[in-house]
Order: sequence, then C-alpha cells, then structure tokens
Amino acid sequence: MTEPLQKMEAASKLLELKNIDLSFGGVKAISNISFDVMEGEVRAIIGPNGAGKSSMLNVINGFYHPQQGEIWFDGKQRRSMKPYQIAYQGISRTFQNIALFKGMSVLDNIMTGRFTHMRKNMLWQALWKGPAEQEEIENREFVEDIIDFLEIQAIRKTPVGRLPYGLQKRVELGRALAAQPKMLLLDEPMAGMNVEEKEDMCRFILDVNDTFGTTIVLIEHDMGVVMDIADRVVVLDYGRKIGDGTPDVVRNDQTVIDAYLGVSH
Amino acid sequence: MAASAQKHSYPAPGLDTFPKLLQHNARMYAGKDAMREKEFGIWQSWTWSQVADEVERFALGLQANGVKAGDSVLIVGGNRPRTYWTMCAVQSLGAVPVPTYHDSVADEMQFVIEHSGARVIVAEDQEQVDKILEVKDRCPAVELVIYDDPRGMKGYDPEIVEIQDFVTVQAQGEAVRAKHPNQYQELINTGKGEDISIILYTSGTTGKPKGVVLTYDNTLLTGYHGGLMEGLTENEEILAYLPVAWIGDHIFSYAQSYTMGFCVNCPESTETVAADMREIGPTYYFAPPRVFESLLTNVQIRMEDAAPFKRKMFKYFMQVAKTTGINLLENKPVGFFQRIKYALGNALVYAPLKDALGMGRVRLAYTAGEAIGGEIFDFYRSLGINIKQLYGQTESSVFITVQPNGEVYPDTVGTPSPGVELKIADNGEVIYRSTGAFHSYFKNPEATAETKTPEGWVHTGDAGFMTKNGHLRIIDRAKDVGAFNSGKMFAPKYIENKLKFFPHIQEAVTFGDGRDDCMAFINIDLGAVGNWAERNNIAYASYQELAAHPEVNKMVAQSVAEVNESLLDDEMLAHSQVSRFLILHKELDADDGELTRTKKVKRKLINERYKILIDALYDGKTQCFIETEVAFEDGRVGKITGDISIHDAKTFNPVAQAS
Amino acid sequence: MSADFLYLVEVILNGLMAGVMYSLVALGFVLIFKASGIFNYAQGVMALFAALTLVGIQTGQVPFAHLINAIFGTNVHHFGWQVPTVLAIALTVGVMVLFAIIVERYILHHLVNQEPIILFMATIGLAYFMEGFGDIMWGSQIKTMDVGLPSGGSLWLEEYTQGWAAEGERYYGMYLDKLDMVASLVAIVLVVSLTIFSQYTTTGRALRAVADDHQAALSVGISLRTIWVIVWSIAGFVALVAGIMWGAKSGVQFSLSLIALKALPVLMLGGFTSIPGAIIGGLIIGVGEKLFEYAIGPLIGGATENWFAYVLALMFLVFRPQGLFGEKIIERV
Amino acid sequence: MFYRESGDFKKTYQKDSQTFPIKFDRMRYYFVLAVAFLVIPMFLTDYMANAVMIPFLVWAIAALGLNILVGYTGQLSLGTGGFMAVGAYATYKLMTAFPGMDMVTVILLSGLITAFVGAMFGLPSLRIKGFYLAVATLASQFFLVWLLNKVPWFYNNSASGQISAPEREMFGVIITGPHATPVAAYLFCLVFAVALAWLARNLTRGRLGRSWMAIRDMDIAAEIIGVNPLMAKLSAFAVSSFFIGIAGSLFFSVYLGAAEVTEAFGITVSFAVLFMIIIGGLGSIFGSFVGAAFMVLMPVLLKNVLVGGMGWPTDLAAHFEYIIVGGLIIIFLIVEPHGLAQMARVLKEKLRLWPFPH
Repeated sequence: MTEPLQKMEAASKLLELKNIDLSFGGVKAISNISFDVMEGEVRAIIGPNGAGKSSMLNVINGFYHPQQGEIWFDGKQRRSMKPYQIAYQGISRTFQNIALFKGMSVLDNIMTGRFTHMRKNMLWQALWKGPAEQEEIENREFVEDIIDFLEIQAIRKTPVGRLPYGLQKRVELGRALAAQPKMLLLDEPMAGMNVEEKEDMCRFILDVNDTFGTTIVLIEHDMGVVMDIADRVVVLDYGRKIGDGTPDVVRNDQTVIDAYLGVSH
Repeated sequence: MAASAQKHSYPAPGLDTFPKLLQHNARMYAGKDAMREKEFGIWQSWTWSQVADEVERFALGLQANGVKAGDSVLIVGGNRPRTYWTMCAVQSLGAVPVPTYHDSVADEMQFVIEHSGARVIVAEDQEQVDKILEVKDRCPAVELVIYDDPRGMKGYDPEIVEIQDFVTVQAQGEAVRAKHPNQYQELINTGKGEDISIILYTSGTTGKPKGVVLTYDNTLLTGYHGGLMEGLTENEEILAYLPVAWIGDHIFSYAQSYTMGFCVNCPESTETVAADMREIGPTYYFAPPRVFESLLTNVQIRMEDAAPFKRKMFKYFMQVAKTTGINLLENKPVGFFQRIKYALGNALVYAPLKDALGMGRVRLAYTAGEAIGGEIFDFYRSLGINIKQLYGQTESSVFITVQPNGEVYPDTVGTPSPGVELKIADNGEVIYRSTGAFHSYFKNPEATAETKTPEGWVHTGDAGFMTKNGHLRIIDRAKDVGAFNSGKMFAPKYIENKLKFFPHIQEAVTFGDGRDDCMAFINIDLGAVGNWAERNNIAYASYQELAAHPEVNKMVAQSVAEVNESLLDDEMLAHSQVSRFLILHKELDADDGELTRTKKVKRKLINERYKILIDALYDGKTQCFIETEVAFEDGRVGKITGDISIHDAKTFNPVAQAS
Repeated sequence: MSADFLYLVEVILNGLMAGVMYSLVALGFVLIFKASGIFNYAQGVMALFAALTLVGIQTGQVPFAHLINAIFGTNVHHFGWQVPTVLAIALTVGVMVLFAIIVERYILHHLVNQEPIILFMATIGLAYFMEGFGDIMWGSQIKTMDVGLPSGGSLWLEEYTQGWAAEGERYYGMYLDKLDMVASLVAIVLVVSLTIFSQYTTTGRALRAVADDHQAALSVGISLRTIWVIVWSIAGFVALVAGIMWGAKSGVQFSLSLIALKALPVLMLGGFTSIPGAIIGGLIIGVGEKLFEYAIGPLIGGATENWFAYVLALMFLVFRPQGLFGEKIIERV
Repeated sequence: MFYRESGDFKKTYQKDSQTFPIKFDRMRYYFVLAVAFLVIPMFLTDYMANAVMIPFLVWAIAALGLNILVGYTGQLSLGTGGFMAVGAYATYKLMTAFPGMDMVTVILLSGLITAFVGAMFGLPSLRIKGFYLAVATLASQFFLVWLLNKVPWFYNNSASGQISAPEREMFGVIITGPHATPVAAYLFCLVFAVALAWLARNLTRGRLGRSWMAIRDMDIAAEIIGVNPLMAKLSAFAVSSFFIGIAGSLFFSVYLGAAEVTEAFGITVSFAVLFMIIIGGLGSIFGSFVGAAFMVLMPVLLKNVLVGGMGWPTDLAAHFEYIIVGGLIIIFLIVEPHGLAQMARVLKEKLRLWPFPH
C-alpha cells in the first residue's frame, strides 16, 4: 500500500473540484462536493444507485454545468465549456450504456476517437491524396496500436453492432483511448460482464494507467474490482461525499460502512 | 551412393550455415520480401536485406551481452519475425538456439532451461517473461531475459535477473557495428556445416523431453534437397503458424525459406490464421491431418446450411471432382466431356472453394504426423490441390519419405527422400540413414546410443514395410507390434484401425502376439447401430441386448470378412486375418480403466480382465459366460453378466487368391 | 370605428377560421403520433382519399372505371344512382376503417421496431401510394363536394356589420364564409368529443397508456395492434371531416393533399403530442399568415402564405425546440 | 463466385483503405468508367441522352448531395428542390451577368452559392432534431421558391418569369442552349458526376465524414470525442447543398434549358430525391447512383410499357408510377431499409463466400 502514496507525493493535482452544487429543476443531484484527482492515479467513485456518481462524471466532462463551485483542470480554472471543447483539453470517457457509433466498423469508431488530433481542413480532405491521406495514415498507425493493445485485431473491420457486449465495451475503451486523453472517465466499465471479461477489462485499465500514464476516474459497482485497482476512492451518498481515501481507509470508515458497504455486503 | 554425392551440395559453394545464406540472399534477393507479419492491420514486410540487417544488429547486441560460441540461447515465442531472426542471430555467434513451445507451462519450461543450460532467454512478451521469472530461482544459470513486445514491461525491474528490450539489444549491436564494421562478417565466417545449428526438444509423451541436436548439414541440406526435389523457388509464399519449436516449422519456415529464398508470412494472431491465410494465399502449405480434417468437416457443415439447389450443385460437382480431379492432377488421360464438366465445376465450386479456404494458390501441400483418412486426402486432391503425405520425425530433420508427384496413394507415405537410405529391421521397424539424421540427444548419450547405431542408422520406432512399388507403409508403433508363433509380424493397431473404419464398429482389440492366429474383440457403435436398429424396427433395451442381436453379429462378421480380404493385398499382413471374433457385452470405458482418457486401449488390463474370453476364443468355444464389474456414472459399482457368443470369421487363403 | 380597423378584425376572424381548418388536419397527425410515435405524412392524402371516396360513392361512380376502360376497352363511368349523403359518409368511414386495418396489417406491423425517421419515410411512401391509388380508383379530375353545407359569404353578418364603420358608404361590412363558420363549429365539436373519448372511455385510456409507454400498455393486456387500428381509424375519420370541409370549400382535387403541408408548421408550433397545442398552433398560424399577408404582403409581392407559416415555426423552434406544448426533451447521458 | 482473393494482401494503409480494396471490384469499377466515357458516347441517341442518361447523371448528383445530409449525417431534409432552384438561378444570373465565364466556373460558383444558402438554412439544425428539422427544411423549400418567384431580379425581369440558358461552349462544342449536342452535354454531366462522386467518397471516408456519421449514430458520444455538433451539421448542410446546387445548375443549364421555379423545383423534386436515396441506399455513394437510375428509368419503362405497349392513357400510367414508387418505398423500408446498395453489398458478400452460404 505504499506504492499509491508514493505516486501521489510525486504527482500534482490534475483535477480539482471545489464545492460543486448541481440541481435539476430544484432537485439536488450533487451538493457541495469537493475532491481532487492526482496525475497518474486511478480514482474510483462509488456509491449506491442515485448517489450522483454519473452526474459527477457529467460535470467533469462538461455535460452538466454546476450551479456553483469551481472546477480546476490541469492547473487552470474551467470556464463554462461545451463537451467538445473539453475533449480538446484532454478528457475522454466511456458510457454506462455503450455509446458506440453503430453504423461504423470497429476501426472507424476508434479512428473517430482521433478527431481532436486531426487538423486537415475540408479542402485537403476533398482532395484526399497528399496531406489528408498522410494524416489519416499517421492516425491509423496510432489506432492500430490501440487495437493491438486491446487485442481486438480479429474484429477490426466488423461493424460494431454485430459484436458481443464485452467486446463493444472494449471498443468503446479503445475509442476513448484514441484521443490520448490526460484523463479517462469510465462509467461502469465492467457492468454486465462475466468474471473473465471483468478480469480482462481490469488488466486493460491497469495497463492503460501503466503504459500511457493516463489518469483514470471510474465508477464501478463491483467492490472487489474497485478495491483492487483504485488508488483512492470517493464515496458518494445522496449527492454528498461521505468518504474519501485509499481503499483501506474507505473500507474501514464507519460512515461508509453504515451508508453503503454495510447495506450491500 | 547417390546420397553421398549430394551430401555436400550446398545452395552455392561455401553456403553451409544459415547466417551465410542470409547474407547471400540479401545480395541475391535484396529487394524481395523475406518475411511478412500481419500486424497493425497490414502486412508489415521485410526484404532479405532488411532481415540481414536486423539479424546482424541483434547478433552483435547478443554478443555484447556476453553470448558466445557454444552457448545455448532459449527462444520462447510464437510465429513472429523476431523469433526467426533470433535463431539466425544466435547461430551467427556460433551459439545454439533452443526454441521451446510458447504454450508450455512454467514447469515444462524450467526443464528445458535447466537442461539446455541457457544463460540468455529471448521471450516474446510479458506472459513468457512471467513464466521465466516464476521458475527463475530454480534456474540460477539464467542471466538475461530479452523481450520482444514491450507491452506491460514498463514497470518490470526484478532484481533476480536482467531484463532488456529486443530493440535495446539491437541498438547495442548497432553501436558495436559502428566501431567494428567487419566484426559480424568475421563471426559468421567461422561457422561450418557440421556445427550444431539447433536443439529441438521433442515433446515426449513419456518421460522427460529429449533435446535433439541437429547440425547445419542436417537441417540446411535436408531442407534444400527437399526443396529442390519439389521444385520450390524463391517465389513461394508460406504461412508460419505451427510452433517454431517443432521441426516441421523449422524446416519449412526457416531452413527452406533460407535455402530457397522464399517468403515466410506470420499471421496476426491465432484467431486470425484462417483469414490471414486467405489474404496471403500461400503456395506452399503444411498442415497436420487433423487440420485438413476439421477444414473438411467445416466445409461440409457450412454446405449443409446452403439452399437445396446450391447443395445439390455442390454434391454433383464434388462427385465430378472425385472421378476426374485426381486424374487431372496426376496427368492421367481424361475424356473431353469429363474435362468440360470439371472446368465448369472449377468455375462454380472448386476454385471459389479453394479461394475461400486460402488454398487458391497452393502448389504443394504436405501433411504428416499421423495417418490421414483416404476420404479427406482425396477431397483435397480432387479439388486440384497437390497435397502429399510425408513421413519423418525430429531426428531426421523431417524428411524420410515423401510421396512423389503422380504416385500418391492414401495408404503409403511415399518413397525415400533425397539422401535417405531406408531399411526395415528384422523386427519390422523402419530404420534409416540420411543427411538429416540427427547428431545426438543433448546430454543424453544413452538415449543417443539406443536410437542411433554407430553406423548411423536411426531407429524410427515405427513398424512398417515396403510395398511392391517401393513405397513405405507405416503400420504401427514398433513397440506395439508383436509376432505370431510362426515368427510373422502381428500389428494389432493396423488391423484394429481397419475394423474401426466401419461406422458401426466403435472399438476393436485384437490378439495374436505369441499365438498362432489373430482373434478380435469388437465394440459396436451404439449410435450408428442403434440408428440402424430403429430403421429396421429392431427393439432393444441396452447395449448388451443390441450387441447380442444375430443381425448385428452378421453385420460385424461381414465387416471382419471385408477386413480380412483387404489384408490379402499385403504379403506382410496376409496371415494376420482375424479368424474368430466376439462382440463384447459392454462398451470399453475409460471409467472402468479399460481405455486411457484419450480413448486408447489399455491392452495389458484387457488381457487380464477378459482372460476368460480370450481363452474361449482360442479354445474354439462358441459360447462363454462372463461377469464384469462396471462403475456407473454416479460412482456406484455394479456387475454386468453376459453369455457371449463367439463367431468364426471368413478368412481368405493368400495362395488361392494369388493364383 | 374605422373601416381599416374593421377590415383588420375581418382578417383576424378569417385567420382564426383558417386556423381551425389547419388544426383539423393537424389533429389527425397528433392522434397518430401520440399513439404510435409515427409522424404520419400521409394524413393530408388521407383527407383527399376520404373526400374522393365520399364524392365517388355519393355520385355513384364506378371504382377503377378508368383502369377498366383502359384494359377492356369499355366505357363505364357511373352506376347511375345517387347515394344519400349520410349513407355515403357512413360507407366512407367504413372504407377508412378498412384502410386503417390494411395499413396496420401490411405496413406498421412489419416496421414495429424501426427508428421514427424510417416510419416517417414509410408514411411518405404511403402518401404517394394513396395518391396514385385514389386517382386510379376515382379519377383525377376536380370534383365538387356537395354534402349540404352552406357556402358563400354570410350576408347577414355583412349587413349587420355594415353600419359599424364611421364612413358607412365606403364600407360593405365583414365578409365571412359560412362554410368556414360551420367548419369551426364542427372542429370544436370534434375536439371536444375526442377529448371526452380519450378521457372517459376505456379505449381512450388505453390509447393514452400506449402513448406513454408501449411496454407498460402491453403488460396490462392491451393489444398494440388493435390500438393502432383504432387510432388510424380515428385519424381516418378526422381526415374525412377535414376532407369534407376543404373539399366543400375548394373542390376535391390533388391540392387537397397539400393541406398536410400546411398542418406541419402548426404541429411544429403546437408540438406533436398535444391536442390543445394543435388547436392553438393552428389559430396562431391562421391568424399570423393572414395578418402578415395583410400588413407585409403587398410590400414584398404577396403570396406569402406559401412560406410564412414555415418561417414562423422555424423561428419559433429555434428558441423552443419542443414546440409550444410539447414535452421538454431531456437528453440522458 | 467471381472473387479470387487469395494473395490479394495489403502492405500499406494506403492500399488497405482504398475505395475498392478487392481487385475484382477495382477492375469492375474501371470497366464501368471505360464504358461510360468511351462506349456510351458512341451509341448515344438524342432520346437516350435526354430521357435517360443526362437526367440520371443530374439526379445522381442531387442524390449524392442529399445522401451526405440524410444518409451520412442523419439530418432529414425536404428542401432539396429549393436548393436546386438556388443553384439553377445562380447559374442563370452568372451566365447572363458574365457572358465570358466558362461553364465549369459558373457551375462550381453556383454550387458554392448554394452551399452558403444551405448552411444558412442548416443553422436551426443545432437546436432542432428529427421530424422537427425535416419540417423546418420545408421552410427553406417554400421560402426559396417564393423568393425566386417573387423577386424579378432573379429572372432578369423576364415577362414569363422563366429563366432560359444562353448558349455556351466548352472546347468548341456547344453544351448548353437549344443547339447543344447530346453527347457533349452527356459527357459534361458525366465528368461532374464522376468528380463529385470521388469528392463525396473522399469527404465521407476521412475526419469530416466520420464526424458526420458520429453525429448521425450517437450525437452525444460524438460531442464527447470533440466533434462540434454545429460545425459537423453545418458542414454537412454546406457540402450537401454544394452538390445539390450543382445538380440544380446542370438541371437547368444542360438538361432543361429553360425553367420556371414553381414548376421545376417544387416540393415533388424534394421528395423524388429523397426517394432516390431511400431506394438506392442511405449512406452509400453507389446507392445514390442506383437510386437515381431507378427513379429515372422506372417512369420511362412504365411509359413505354403501359402507354407505348398497351395503349393506356398517359395519366393512368402516371398514377401507376405513384403507386409503384410509394409501394416500393414502403417495401424497401420494410425489407431492406438500407436500399439497393445494401442488397448489392449482401450479394457481394454472398459471392465472396461462395460456395458457402455464410
């Protein structure tokens, strides 16, 4: 358990949320939550259903705009931004219910993930030959690395709609990775998977964190998984933060046990 | 002797090692592809000169890391270019590559590491490195592990052993080359044909694996002569998908590639082999019979789903192919009308089918390892695929016999390859002497002496005989072959296999060793016979009841008679005709210890347990009562009793037949 | 009161009544959309088809006479009898129910789980089909619709309002069409009865359940297929009413199917799921386009009715994408 | 059955991502091009050119344009007729204002002008989705037609309210006006059709095309990836209108020669083009051509069979056309929502797998 601590001392804060309040038509989804994410760590958000976990992710990637509070990312305070602008800042994510582009192949889905890294304008693309093709090939090389990394070579050109659930999740991770994000948000990456698929997914997440040094924020229900792979855990309940710390600390926190762990275990 | 004349005919004078051949190819075929690997979605390719450069840098890098002549270097990896380059790089240094199966578990790997005394290991990826680290403390000699795929290796810093990236080692080699440009040339110049080129561990079904030591003269010459005989050129394409630690892959994808100068293609992953094969369209192909068999089954299953018209068309043209295709392949006379039909079939079925299987361009395909079913064999040949059987083993550098073009028979394995002398020993065992005959078993002089005589004859362990037209037919493992009291050979498995060829015979056990004639136990196939019974309105309640039915007995007797008649064809076996047989009252079962888990007959146990039946067979009785213990599925033990009738089989007189 | 002001009032009243006519068509759209999520582009053609059928039955036309004559070289046109209006209307309702059953059976049933946009395009196909079919069945010449509705301007109103203007000699009184007034009445009756139907009858409640949640509706034992047939039948009936009104006003002809296009902006304003929305949307558009034509039209060449409704709806939508009464679209992430 | 793919492997990404990666397809494509450019002009009659080939090419261009918007970007539009009218009137104004300008420039400029207009009408697409947008695009249809009809400047104050194309030459051959040779007009349209198909392929295969499809398939996910929805939709509207504008331009200048806006570019045009891409195949360049061919050939055939062959009155044949088109739309949406192109794809897959059924 000394390893994550060392990691944190060396790293700086990549994301800091200060006193975030979010409500929909008077209903509070998140109230006064603050926490931070260190560069290079795996940060888990846990909590019972309706605790505000997904809302938290939506705040981070700009889908929801909190009524109050500050968001600091990469050393700068964030002004109100559209999600696509946030993508350019280096945050990408996966969705709880797979949100792949159904009409495209695996390769095209992941290539689309390279969007923020492609620059050639419409005229070059219309001509294709030359700079646009060159750019396409460079990005294809990058994407092929990811395909190799996720071991999905055999399905490269398969339309995503035909894939089984577990593989779709993997492709979605690939699409998020293709953006080379500084921070990766994973919304229940292992939901609905069998044990074997979960193990694979865990390995990929840790490998991503390891190989690319990507900071990861994830929501997950499987406590075993969270305790295994997270460096630090935030616990939410009814839109409030009730615990924060290393898995060991959280596991032994009485409030957390009462509110959450005690119930489900 | 013809063999000795060829003995030292290298592809060109002085090209007696693979590193020298590589340099030669880099000059001859500089811009031609030597290797391809499907990776990152496309076929990454390396020309011969690029390969030579990669190998040179890695060799010098290995040298910089202390690898020297005589060392063993363990290689654990799949079919990837770097795996093959490592072999050549190690050979460049006069060291010996020891490829091992990358799917072996850590303990198996530990044995090879220890036994070969490797100090350096080149491993493909994290998975392999993990296995090595797991057994590292039991293999103190290992000093350095080099990995090919850096994936997941970033955090690795075990203090017990040094770990390096393949690329880093190559960079070290490059630095050496910059300082001493001629060093590599000097290194490979010292290599000679009689040097050890490789050690291959045979998987060994019993006991510990044995390391087969092969010299350049073994592998290089055998591969070269085999290639010349088949007319292979530098334009062949081959798919490397079988384990590199297996002699076949070493000869086809390494020795022959280097000697003939053709291109080796590595698939993207094990799941994509079929797709990758279709893309590449190899011209030279090897597969064990089970691969051909499962491909055929696959074809049949897929065709079952086709629309009735298409299915009929397929069946019709496959029938045309059966009668015409093989004759065409062997340049035998074929009528004009038949040719037209075949051409039509080719357009509609054969060519697209071959293309779909990735065999559209295959000029030469080999199969070996075990007997291939005649049906399967004929299927591919009738499509126009020149598939041939060969017979060989690790100790012979593959080639002992090959079926020559135009003389392909399903039940023989062909005539001796170039440079092979073949004999049948007195006990019926096939022995040979050849350029490919191995040097020795590594660190195992006893085993070497057992297998290889001082005159250079190698025991194959297989029993066989030469047919009248000079082809070798393999019958059985030599140790399973016995002798009748007359001293004539008794090959139980050969006869049993012939019996089992009938769909209604599930299992057969024959007796004859140390007896006057041959007797048989038969197990009927409950599925097939049960089907038959239902169709003929024969009621039955159990296996036993069905087995005792007179109609069933008649059917089996008919089959036995057919086998007996077929045995007449071979002088060596004509006397092993089954004279009496019985149908067992129960199925031989692995749960009862009568079969191994892989469904092989345990002869010794059966000899003991069913002694009373065997005696009855030989005593000439027509009935015999038996009681046997059986284990039920729920673990209880029960008894089955039965009164078994014994039948005389129809036998044929060899002399009468001959006249 | 000045004459100009009175004229303005007249324009507004006319606009309101035109709006009611638009609403009448829009109503059919809303009904089907609510129950099946289908945006039925064919609603306008249904009105045309219903009107054609009504006139055809009433006047004793031989169906497919054109086709029969072309194939057999005969020359048949009429049976030679007249069918009483009430009976003809009843028969036409029967045809529209039959039509609903056919649509459900052969189209909707096969498109159950398709995306809305596919269903929409299917109704465009249906519209084309019916247009051709209606023409082949009843011929494509313009027909007059006579079901006994009053027509022409209301003289009584004209006389009565004549004195309102200060300078009476120049003012001829308000001109309002009697038919428009009847149509407004009919529309009001229709809306009220539909509301009652959907609020107070079992079938009506079932319809609403289906609109809310297909699965839930199925689980309480309502057959989706039956519901769809009912809804399409009602829509067919509404189409018939609209067809009668419009047909009586301007003759039964191809352009009748284009009133569907007029209904679209109404829906955009009112929202696709709201019956009151359809009414109010229709009124807004009716009044708006008349006023715009009155005030701005002469300045820019007139005939602004062709596009005004659309542009108004477009502007409106940019600020309120779900329409006036539509439910707020909440995007789930 | 005809595919032989063994040995057809790719060593570069360039080769791997080419439009026709399979050799057989590539050959077939070259064959079709050769026939279109070399063989057809030799046998082209006036009737074939005017009744079949030229309208086919023009409609194919329009269908390509609409397919970019509907098939690739998922934004249903019913404003095609209006945009074609813009292209046509832009061409008329350019031809009459700059008599020296060559036709290629005129047509490209007309396309650009339409692209601009299209982008303007695409602005609401950020807020409006689905049917609402489809209905909103009707606004552009009606408004544009009204505008072009009402403002005399657009038709140079001609008394009839018609516009008619002056005579213009390319390489010394007359391609517009009453004296144009059909072969020249055909080739002129063919060049545009081929070039624009190539352009459409380039745009749809790269970054821009993927951003369109991303918006179509899952707009929220697309935004997360960095796709600006407004830019994606506007660019789709602009590119689509560019194509449609060129189609309108050719329709007027090369095909019709003279046009009146309410007749030539009414709402029926919008629907016709929509039907082409539904029948041909949404999101398919090949499908745009097939759909156009179908919608051009079907009435011609029907007319020849029913009127010419069986002696029916023309109006009856026209009614049948409606029934057939409407019926086919429904059948296609039920049986194969991705149109003839998808059927061709399935057939191709079947042939590639032959003799296996799957």
